[in-house]
Amino acid sequence: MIAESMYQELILEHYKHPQGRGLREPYDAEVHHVNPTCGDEITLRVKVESGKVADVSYEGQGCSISQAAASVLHELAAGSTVVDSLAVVDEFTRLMQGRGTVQADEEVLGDAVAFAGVAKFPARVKCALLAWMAYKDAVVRSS
Amino acid sequence: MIAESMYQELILEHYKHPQGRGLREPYDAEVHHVNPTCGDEITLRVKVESGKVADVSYEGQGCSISQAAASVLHELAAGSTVVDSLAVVDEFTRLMQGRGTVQADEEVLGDAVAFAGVAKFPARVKCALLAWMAYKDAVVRSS
Amino acid sequence: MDGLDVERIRKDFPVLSRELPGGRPLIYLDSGNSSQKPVQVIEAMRDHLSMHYSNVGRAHHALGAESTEAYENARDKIAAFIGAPSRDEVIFTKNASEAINLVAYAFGNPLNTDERFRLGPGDEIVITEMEHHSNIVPWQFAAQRSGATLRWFGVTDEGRLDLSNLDELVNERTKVVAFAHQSNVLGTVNSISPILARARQVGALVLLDSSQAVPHKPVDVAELGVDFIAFTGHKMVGPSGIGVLWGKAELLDAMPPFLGGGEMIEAVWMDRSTFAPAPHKFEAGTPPIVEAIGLGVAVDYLTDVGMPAIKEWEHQLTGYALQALSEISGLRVIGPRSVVSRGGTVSFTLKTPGGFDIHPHDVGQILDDVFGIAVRVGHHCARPLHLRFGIPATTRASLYLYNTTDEIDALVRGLHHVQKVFG
Amino acid sequence: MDGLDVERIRKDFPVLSRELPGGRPLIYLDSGNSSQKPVQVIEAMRDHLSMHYSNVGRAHHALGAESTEAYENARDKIAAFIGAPSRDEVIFTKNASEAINLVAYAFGNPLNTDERFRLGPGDEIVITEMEHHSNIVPWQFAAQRSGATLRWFGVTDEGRLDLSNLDELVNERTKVVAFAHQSNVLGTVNSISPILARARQVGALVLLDSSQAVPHKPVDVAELGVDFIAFTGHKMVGPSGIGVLWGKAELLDAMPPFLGGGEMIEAVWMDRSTFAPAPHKFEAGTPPIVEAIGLGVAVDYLTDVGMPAIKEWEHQLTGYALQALSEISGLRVIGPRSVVSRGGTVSFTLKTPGGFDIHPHDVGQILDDVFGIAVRVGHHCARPLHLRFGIPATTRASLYLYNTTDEIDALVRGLHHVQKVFG
Ligand SMILES: Cc1ncc(COP(=O)(O)O)c(C=O)c1O
Ligand SMILES: Cc1ncc(COP(=O)(O)O)c(C=O)c1O
Repeated sequence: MIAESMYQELILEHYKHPQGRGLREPYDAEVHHVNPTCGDEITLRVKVESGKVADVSYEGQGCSISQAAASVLHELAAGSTVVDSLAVVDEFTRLMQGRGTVQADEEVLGDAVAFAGVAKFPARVKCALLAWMAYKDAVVRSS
Repeated sequence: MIAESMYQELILEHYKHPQGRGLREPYDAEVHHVNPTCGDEITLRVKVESGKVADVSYEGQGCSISQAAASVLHELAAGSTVVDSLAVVDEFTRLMQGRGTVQADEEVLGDAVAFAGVAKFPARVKCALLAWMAYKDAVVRSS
Repeated sequence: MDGLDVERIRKDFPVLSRELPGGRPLIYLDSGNSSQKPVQVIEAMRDHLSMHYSNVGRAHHALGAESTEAYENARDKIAAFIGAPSRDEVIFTKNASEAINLVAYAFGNPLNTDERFRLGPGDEIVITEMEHHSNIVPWQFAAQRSGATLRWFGVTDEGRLDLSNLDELVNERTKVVAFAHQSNVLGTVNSISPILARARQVGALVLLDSSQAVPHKPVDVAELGVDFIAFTGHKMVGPSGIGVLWGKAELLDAMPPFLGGGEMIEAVWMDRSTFAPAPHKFEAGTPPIVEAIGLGVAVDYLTDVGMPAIKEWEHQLTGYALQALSEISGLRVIGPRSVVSRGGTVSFTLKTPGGFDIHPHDVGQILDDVFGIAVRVGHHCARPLHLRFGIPATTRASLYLYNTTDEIDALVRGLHHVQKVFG
Repeated sequence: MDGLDVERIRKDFPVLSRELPGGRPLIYLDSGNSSQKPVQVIEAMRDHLSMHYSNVGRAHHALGAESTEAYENARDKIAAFIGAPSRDEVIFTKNASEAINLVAYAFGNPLNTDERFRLGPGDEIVITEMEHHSNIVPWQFAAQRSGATLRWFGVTDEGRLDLSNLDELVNERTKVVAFAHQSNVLGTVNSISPILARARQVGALVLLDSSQAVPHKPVDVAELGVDFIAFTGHKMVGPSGIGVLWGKAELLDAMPPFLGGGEMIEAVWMDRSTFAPAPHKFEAGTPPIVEAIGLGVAVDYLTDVGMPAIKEWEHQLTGYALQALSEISGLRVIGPRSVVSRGGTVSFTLKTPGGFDIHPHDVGQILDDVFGIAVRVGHHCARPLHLRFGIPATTRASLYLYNTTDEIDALVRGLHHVQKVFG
């Protein structure tokens, strides 16, 4: 079973029970990202307070990978510092774009390491990255 | 030598010494036909007098086949009756479109029988027919 | 089931006996997206490229004659295949999308001189909510270029065209009505005559997007009575890179040219040009030569099997599939649930037994990776139709002459497994 | 002559060892019209069609991934081949003609919002008298659609661009200058920098028709500095049905879309759409998938032989041909008579020793039927250039990497024979 390795328990868990879902006030920036090849969408807001990520709230539709990725992102970023969270985004991006050949840094990634299996499926990498790219964009716009 | 059969002595003769070439007055109809795939052109005039073809005059540019065909047409049509000349046109068309499998009626065609070899070369059939189609068109318009 | 000899047919398609990585067999249920190719088509293309290739029309030497003859023969074959009154009504494009754009660009074109293709503010274009993007976006552009208004038929809950407002929608202001012969999502086969009759009443032209019809059943343009049909080679066991626009000779003559370039001209001066008659007027530049030849062989192949037999086979498969899928709890077919006026394209959504929505991408991924089953997931280039049904995406199984009931059984087993993974 | 191993190369092209009807060998001197294909390209296409084919982009299953990867890899290869700063600047079209039309339709398009592509009365488009129809007619259409004025550079008796009025011709009103990188009739290689510099001064965009350049020498778009280049697969040992537009990313972003349809969109509603970024914005519908893959392999092939080696080989052949042809009395080369800034395309007229004009069709027919020599005869889709020289047609021999001096010798013998027939 090739794909099943992609559908880790943890991903399914986040998919079925998304963390921090919903759009909340207040926020500094809101972005809307779309994956045109599959129609996955996310609207994402960030609230930054003196270098800390006060909230990441989002609403979206899409496959388990994209939705779970948003949920995991929320867990990792909310409460963290902007700088730290962007380091996690970079490491996650590196992992996803590594075509399955990159060794993930569990220290940095935490739960997000569960997505390692996705990197082998180029068509799904965009799903995993959708929320994370939206987050990066929102942080840039919030400053 | 496949092609040489196409370049009959008679065709070359007509090509080098075209009969009736030049545009003359008076005329009842003038037409301009073009073979767009090769750029051959002919301007052709007819003068009909009580059922007889008083003159076929023409000016054009093109390959030996198209020019010789115009010259032969002039010889056959000028001085003939409209009805007879159209019968020759029909027989010539039949021969040309026969892909080399049609037996020509020498009685009807006279010198034009020299073009029989052209029928085997689809790309050149249009050259042979250019003047003849122009003639048919001009006769129709003159009436 | 009887009909055609599907095992013999399957042997003609090399990829159908392929093993995918991990030892999975291939179960190809994505022909509505693009079909596979029989060895006859592949070898004909190879032979032409190896031994007979050169440019067409403009080359007068031996290879030029062979290529031109093969290319123009393909046109004859396609004309015969769709019952075109004249071979000159068959225009080769690169795909169905180009074919539709070609017609859309004729409307409201400053170069146009024909009243029927005049388009401006106050004029209307009518399409439908079930169109493929390729039959939506070109008309949006035409409307935006000209200031005309784009309008559309709705779709019923069952997935049929809602013709209740036909007389209001198609009216004296309507210049053209463009709609799908068969939906690439719902499978719905649209009935043409009411729309055509109304269009004729008001003097509007009618284009049929036959991309999903020509591959699957006998189509005769003379019988259809419409003005244009568009279809595409890669969906009918032909190669990529080739599509067809068929149009009535008289309309093709009246239309302005679209792409300018070599071979579509009669004479060129620096400041103006005159044009060749159709079809060449619309075939600027070197055409997809080997692709047209391949499509000609594809048409031979389909004709040999027999279009009525293909239609009947797909009809049986579709009935079987609708029945089998309806037995999966949590599966909802989007489109007609009976085989009446419907082709072998079945789109659906899937829930776990617990009522949790499983996203089509997840369905497709597991079907593919675990069972080698290729279906299409997403909006299938018909986003407005999905919006209409309030869903972002569906899973689509689309059947063709080489599919079997065993493959449908495998799909059903696969879907049960998907439900387990997400259960 | 040294350079590349022509005998080894010839073995890669199956048709070159073909015998024509009547036992004639094939002497193919018509590559400027369309080139032959090596077995590597043919087999790659066959392999893909047999075992890996499906639609690209939209298909998420195993075959879809293989097809998409092969298709997008081809884009990478072509980007590298022409030194494109980004792969997203490489747009697949069906041929060079479509590529040029794509750019021409961006000008004066009501959907356009960018000042640089605005076109209307008072604005000017500049082309040249030596263009292929595919770089004339699209601009005539653009001028006619918008009311802009079409102007052009003349050609000198030697077959070079007449730049004496450059500063007047390209002026503040000029929006775009489009010209041939290398003439398909004269062989002339145009010098780009003076025109480009003047265009930059006045803020006009520059499109280069590189259809006859990219197949024959190293081309680096970053070095060229122009805004767009167009070229075509079938002239560079690739398949029919595929062409390329390269454009600067920033301009492609600014341009309105051209063909509407599947895969060029971001989101579609019934009344409006948003679009994918380039290159997909300009690739509506199912692209020529296998054709792009074939072109990728063609580019590999040319790179393996080495573009500098190909250029040098053709340079030597051209020198040999010009010398040999100049010894035929009654033969007049139309175009530069020296190898300086000229490629391997030699067009000429022929008289009998007695001074009687032999029409190129007759020349071509006898060369072909008696000797199996394939040349092109006619105006080569460059009628205005022939009008400029006061001749209706020429005979054209065009050379490529697989040609030999023996073949040029055969041409010379053939031409002597033609003179005898008409003598
Ligand atoms: C200089 C030039 N431009 C454009 C073209 C058009 O290429 P295509 O016919 O592939 O569109 C050609 C060849 O036909 C050419 O030689
Ligand atoms: C109904 C319908 N119309 C148009 C198209 C467009 O065809 P192509 O992508 O070959 O242009 C398709 C398929 O993609 C289709 O299913």
